[in-house]
Amino acid sequence: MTESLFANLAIFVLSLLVGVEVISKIPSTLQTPMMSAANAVHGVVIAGAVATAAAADSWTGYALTFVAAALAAANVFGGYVVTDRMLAMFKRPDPPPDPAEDTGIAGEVART
Amino acid sequence: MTESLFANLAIFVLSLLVGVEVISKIPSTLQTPMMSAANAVHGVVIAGAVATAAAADSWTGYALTFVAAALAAANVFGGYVVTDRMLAMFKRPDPPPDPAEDTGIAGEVART
Amino acid sequence: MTDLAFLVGVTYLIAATLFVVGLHKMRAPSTARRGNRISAVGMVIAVGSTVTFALIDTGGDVLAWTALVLGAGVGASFGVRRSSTVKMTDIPQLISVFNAVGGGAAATIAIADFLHYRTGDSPPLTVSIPVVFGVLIGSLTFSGSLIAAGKLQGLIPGQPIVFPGARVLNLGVAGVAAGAGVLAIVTSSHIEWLLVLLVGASILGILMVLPIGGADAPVIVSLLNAFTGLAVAMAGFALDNQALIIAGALVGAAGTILTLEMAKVMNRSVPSIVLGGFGTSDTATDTPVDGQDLNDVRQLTADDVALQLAYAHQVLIVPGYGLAAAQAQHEVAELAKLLTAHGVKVRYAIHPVAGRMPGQMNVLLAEADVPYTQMLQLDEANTAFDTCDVALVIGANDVCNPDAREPGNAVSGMPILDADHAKSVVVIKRSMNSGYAGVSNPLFTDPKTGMFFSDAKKGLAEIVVATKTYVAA
Amino acid sequence: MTDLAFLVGVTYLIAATLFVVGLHKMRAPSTARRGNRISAVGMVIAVGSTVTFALIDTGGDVLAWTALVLGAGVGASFGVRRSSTVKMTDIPQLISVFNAVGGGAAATIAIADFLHYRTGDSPPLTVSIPVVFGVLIGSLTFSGSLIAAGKLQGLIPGQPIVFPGARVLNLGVAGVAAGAGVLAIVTSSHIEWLLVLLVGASILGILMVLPIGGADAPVIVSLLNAFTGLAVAMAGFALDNQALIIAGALVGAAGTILTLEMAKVMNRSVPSIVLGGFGTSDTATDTPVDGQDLNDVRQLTADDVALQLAYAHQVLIVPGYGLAAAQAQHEVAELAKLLTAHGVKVRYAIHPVAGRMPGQMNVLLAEADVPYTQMLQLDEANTAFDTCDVALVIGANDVCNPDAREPGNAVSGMPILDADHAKSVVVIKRSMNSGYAGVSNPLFTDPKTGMFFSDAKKGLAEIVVATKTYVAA
Ligand SMILES: NC(=O)c1ccc[n+]([C@@H]2O[C@H](COP(=O)([O-])OP(=O)(O)OC[C@H]3O[C@@H](n4cnc5c(N)ncnc54)[C@H](OP(=O)(O)O)[C@@H]3O)[C@@H](O)[C@H]2O)c1
Ligand SMILES: NC(=O)c1ccc[n+]([C@@H]2O[C@H](COP(=O)([O-])OP(=O)(O)OC[C@H]3O[C@@H](n4cnc5c(N)ncnc54)[C@H](OP(=O)(O)O)[C@@H]3O)[C@@H](O)[C@H]2O)c1
Repeated sequence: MTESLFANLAIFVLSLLVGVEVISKIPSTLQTPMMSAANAVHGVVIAGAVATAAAADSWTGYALTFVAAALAAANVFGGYVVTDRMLAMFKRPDPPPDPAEDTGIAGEVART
Repeated sequence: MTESLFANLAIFVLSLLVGVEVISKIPSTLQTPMMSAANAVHGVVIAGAVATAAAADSWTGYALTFVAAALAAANVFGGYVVTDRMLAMFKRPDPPPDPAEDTGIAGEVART
Repeated sequence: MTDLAFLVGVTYLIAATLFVVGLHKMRAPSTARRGNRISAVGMVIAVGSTVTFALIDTGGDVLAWTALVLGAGVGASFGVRRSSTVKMTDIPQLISVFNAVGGGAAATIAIADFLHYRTGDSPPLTVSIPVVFGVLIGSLTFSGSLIAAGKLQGLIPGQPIVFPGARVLNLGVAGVAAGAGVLAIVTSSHIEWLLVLLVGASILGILMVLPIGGADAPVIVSLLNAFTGLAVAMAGFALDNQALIIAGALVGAAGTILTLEMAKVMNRSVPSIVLGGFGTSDTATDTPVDGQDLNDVRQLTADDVALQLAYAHQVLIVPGYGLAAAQAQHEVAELAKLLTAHGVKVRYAIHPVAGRMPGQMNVLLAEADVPYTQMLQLDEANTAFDTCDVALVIGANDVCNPDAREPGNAVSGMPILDADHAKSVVVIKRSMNSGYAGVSNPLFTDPKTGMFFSDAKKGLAEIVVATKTYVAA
Repeated sequence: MTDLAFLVGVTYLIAATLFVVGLHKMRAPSTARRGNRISAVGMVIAVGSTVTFALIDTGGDVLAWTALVLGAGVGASFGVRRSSTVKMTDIPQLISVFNAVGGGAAATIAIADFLHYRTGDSPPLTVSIPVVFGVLIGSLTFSGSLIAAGKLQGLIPGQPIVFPGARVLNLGVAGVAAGAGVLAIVTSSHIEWLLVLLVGASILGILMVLPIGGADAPVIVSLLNAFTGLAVAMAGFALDNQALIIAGALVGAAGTILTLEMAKVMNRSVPSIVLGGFGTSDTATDTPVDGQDLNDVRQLTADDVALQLAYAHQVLIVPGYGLAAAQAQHEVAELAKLLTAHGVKVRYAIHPVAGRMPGQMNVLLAEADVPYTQMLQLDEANTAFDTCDVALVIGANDVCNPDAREPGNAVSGMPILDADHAKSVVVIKRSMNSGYAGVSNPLFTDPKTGMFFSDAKKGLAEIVVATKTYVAA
């Protein structure tokens, strides 16, 4: 018991540290997509719904399974789809119709 | 057995992830001190030397304990001291003798 | 731990790595989309191995699996449909809805786990404690997120909703919820306390979000995102499922940092937002604080603006909240394309907090096919203003208020876009009304500034028409 | 797991958090020192709780504790003494020595653990596998790091040491080590195989580092730093000690990323360095590849340089490897102070790979009390050159070679310091010899450049003396 509690605690603490570190220095441009991406990740709660289903053996259990599955699936599917849609819009410039508006525009600014 | 193996494996993998994330975006200015700081952290091997001492019950064990303790202590003490010495040298400017060479020098550059 | 469970654990670690790699790649626009997909692969692995394990290990009950599949079908179709059709300006409220369902799912799972023990022995503390926290955080997030979504959508008034005695009510409900939580742990088999907790926490969620102004809602959405992560991690402790613990903690921590960053760029503090201390609202614009005088102002027509733009070499567009409110992103992009084709160098100067959500302008403009290399961040933009002929300010106000450089007003100290350094300035907005911060803006009365009073969408459409005649000529 | 062991585990998690917070704070010069101290607090907690646990749990043997204390005393006094007296230019070799001892400690601990089992039952695979890896990586790191330190210290020639048949020997030794490792696992109680592995891996470490050029040694030190981390993590698996696993993995991963970054700024690839493919050496400077002609060059005296500096408004100093080699950091800082007091604005333009170690110039100048706000990074510096009167290049060559902008030579594509954009340039070096990359530098023959041929330390001292007369006047 303590063995697995310690394992879970260690996993929790280390994951918190990873979470803090992975997010630092996000440009403000991407804060909204980032929020959405993190939102999609907590859709992993659907794995919990699966575990609930595996343990369900009563009508209450089935009902809770249904509710948990519906909520979790909305989160996970919706989360990834909307993030992808949002990010699909962040495009590189089209192949330039004339060389003047070439890709280097952003880099060039500092010296204009 | 598998329980604790899994725990250790999870801890290992998550710590690797933390390590990767914590280091990214270090300015080149600080790469040498950073290397030194990481060097100090693996001095934690001295905790392993303590465990070795706790298990030692033969002359071979004592000898290995001595060697492990000496090597590990050199790492951990030396590592922290040299890192601290190096970082102690990274100073803010002295209180300016005249206002012209005020603290804002670095920030001012972009517009000079 | 069986060998099978060990294997499942290993797949969870692989999934965790993919989540982290995915989030890491979100740091740059060029890799962000791939990052999201890598994270999705991790999700498939985590869920797939959980299903496989459940099928092999417990076999399970046909009815339960049916409930799972039906539920998942309903949820997935709702989620996918809403996500594929949502307007880009409505994304914050959709994220908020997903936080709600995520938190709700975590609470439901925690309750189910508790009930499951109840039929056998009473659950140990290592289960009942995380169950209680899961229910508490999950249901608070559920109700709070729905309210936040309602505010953002305009279904619930954006003003802070406050009423006398709110503080006493808050404390009372919080006390009841806390008591119920403790009792649920102590008695450990009385589901009733858990239900009291559920209701109490849900009310608390509502009470927490109602007093928050609509403009602060994005910060609250981000905070509730972090909460959902924590609720999921708690459910993971209760179920002894490491995928939930890892991903939940990851989001909990990342969401917290993101929330702090968002609040920082907006000059707000998270505690003051949550405690409803300020109660700043979106509606500051309705009450012009100062009577900025129309006499000081040089007014322009669409034609004037078009002429000025067509003969400029470099134009910097400063989009603000008004552009988003008017949904004028496509019009501005069209104007920019027209000018670019005519040889004018057009770029966008984007302030981190332009609009009502960090990065909102970037998302909006991206929707209108503006390449991200044309969107300049604050520093780049401020270098560019020095050499630009026309700064075209559209529905923006606070983000280019030169008074921010002076002390003693509501925007003091906020870094701003130096639109006043451009050779000339054109501002499109509907009136002399102030913006979010409710302060007057001397830029509008600057002699080199011309004002074009119009709704952003309508005004831009007129300018496009007018520009076409100059460009064709 | 006993409750006590659980508590110890929790202290390890606290220590881990402090390590991470500490490393995180190393990202900025202003917080770096505090970061290192936070990490040290974590270390004290981890070691303290391990000792407490060992005392309570096993009580233990007086002789063993004596051995521990004696050993730790010897090691600590060596470490502290060397650390407090080392010259800043010698830090890489000291880090390398610490890598060696860390790796050696990990290998020793792994062996002791294996022996301990041998007296009882034979160790399970979950012990014997990490033991074998711990011994392998640990002893390879031990010997390799000592060789790297020797190269950096100049005790071992910096040139790549290669000999015929090296490849066959490498493969042979690697084969023996691998075989011994497998046998140690399979037989699981024959300490002999472990000793064979120890010797084989040690030889492999020597063979791996010998063929590496002195200039690439910093990258190898960084790589071996990561290896030590992994060896420590392996020892952690063998001992079931989470502090070792966490800290070891942290350093293993962080060190790997750091190594890749270092190699990247140096335009080198880690595999090619390790495989000794190029064998580039420090000694390229001894053989001027091209006869750059002294006739094209405008030579200056110390007096000329002093005059030019004293009448400048803005001076940018470009330090390079030669400054480090001559240990002239204090002289340059003195000159800068003198000029600053005289009203000249003096700053330093620091290239990421100036010198022979990333950040070496920053550390050196910091040693001479130069505040870090005066040290400009590449981009800032290049903006500043446009308005600077004199670029004073001291012992630098490749980092300001304008040919890097042209294709087809050894420095092509490397970002450089635009010293040639300054109004005038003064270069202090000993001859027309080329630098690390072995290519000629057109900056030296530019009409606006004057060359002052001298050792950097000696030359700067002369300039300081000369400047004093002008400044006093
Ligand atoms: N981005 C975030 O995360 C965030 C979140 C919360 C708060 N904030 C705050 O919001 C402010 C953002 O600055 P901002 O310059 O973007 O906006 P702003 O200062 O709020 O000004 C927006 C301006 O747009 C005009 N406008 C509104 N509707 C319009 C329409 N349909 N057509 C044309 N113009 C319209 C308004 O003037 P008229 O009424 O005269 O048209 C108003 O002055 C900052 O103070 C920031 O701190 C930001
Ligand atoms: N920083 C790193 O991590 C790292 C690591 C490995 C390699 N590198 C490489 O090293 C180079 C660094 O560029 P750099 O410009 O700093 O150095 P460099 O190109 O190697 O040139 C150094 C110059 O200093 C002069 N010099 C040597 N000793 C001197 C002394 N005692 N007094 C005065 N001058 C002296 C030499 O010319 P004389 O002989 O004529 O005096 C030489 O031309 C780059 O090519 C980089 O890629 C860097």
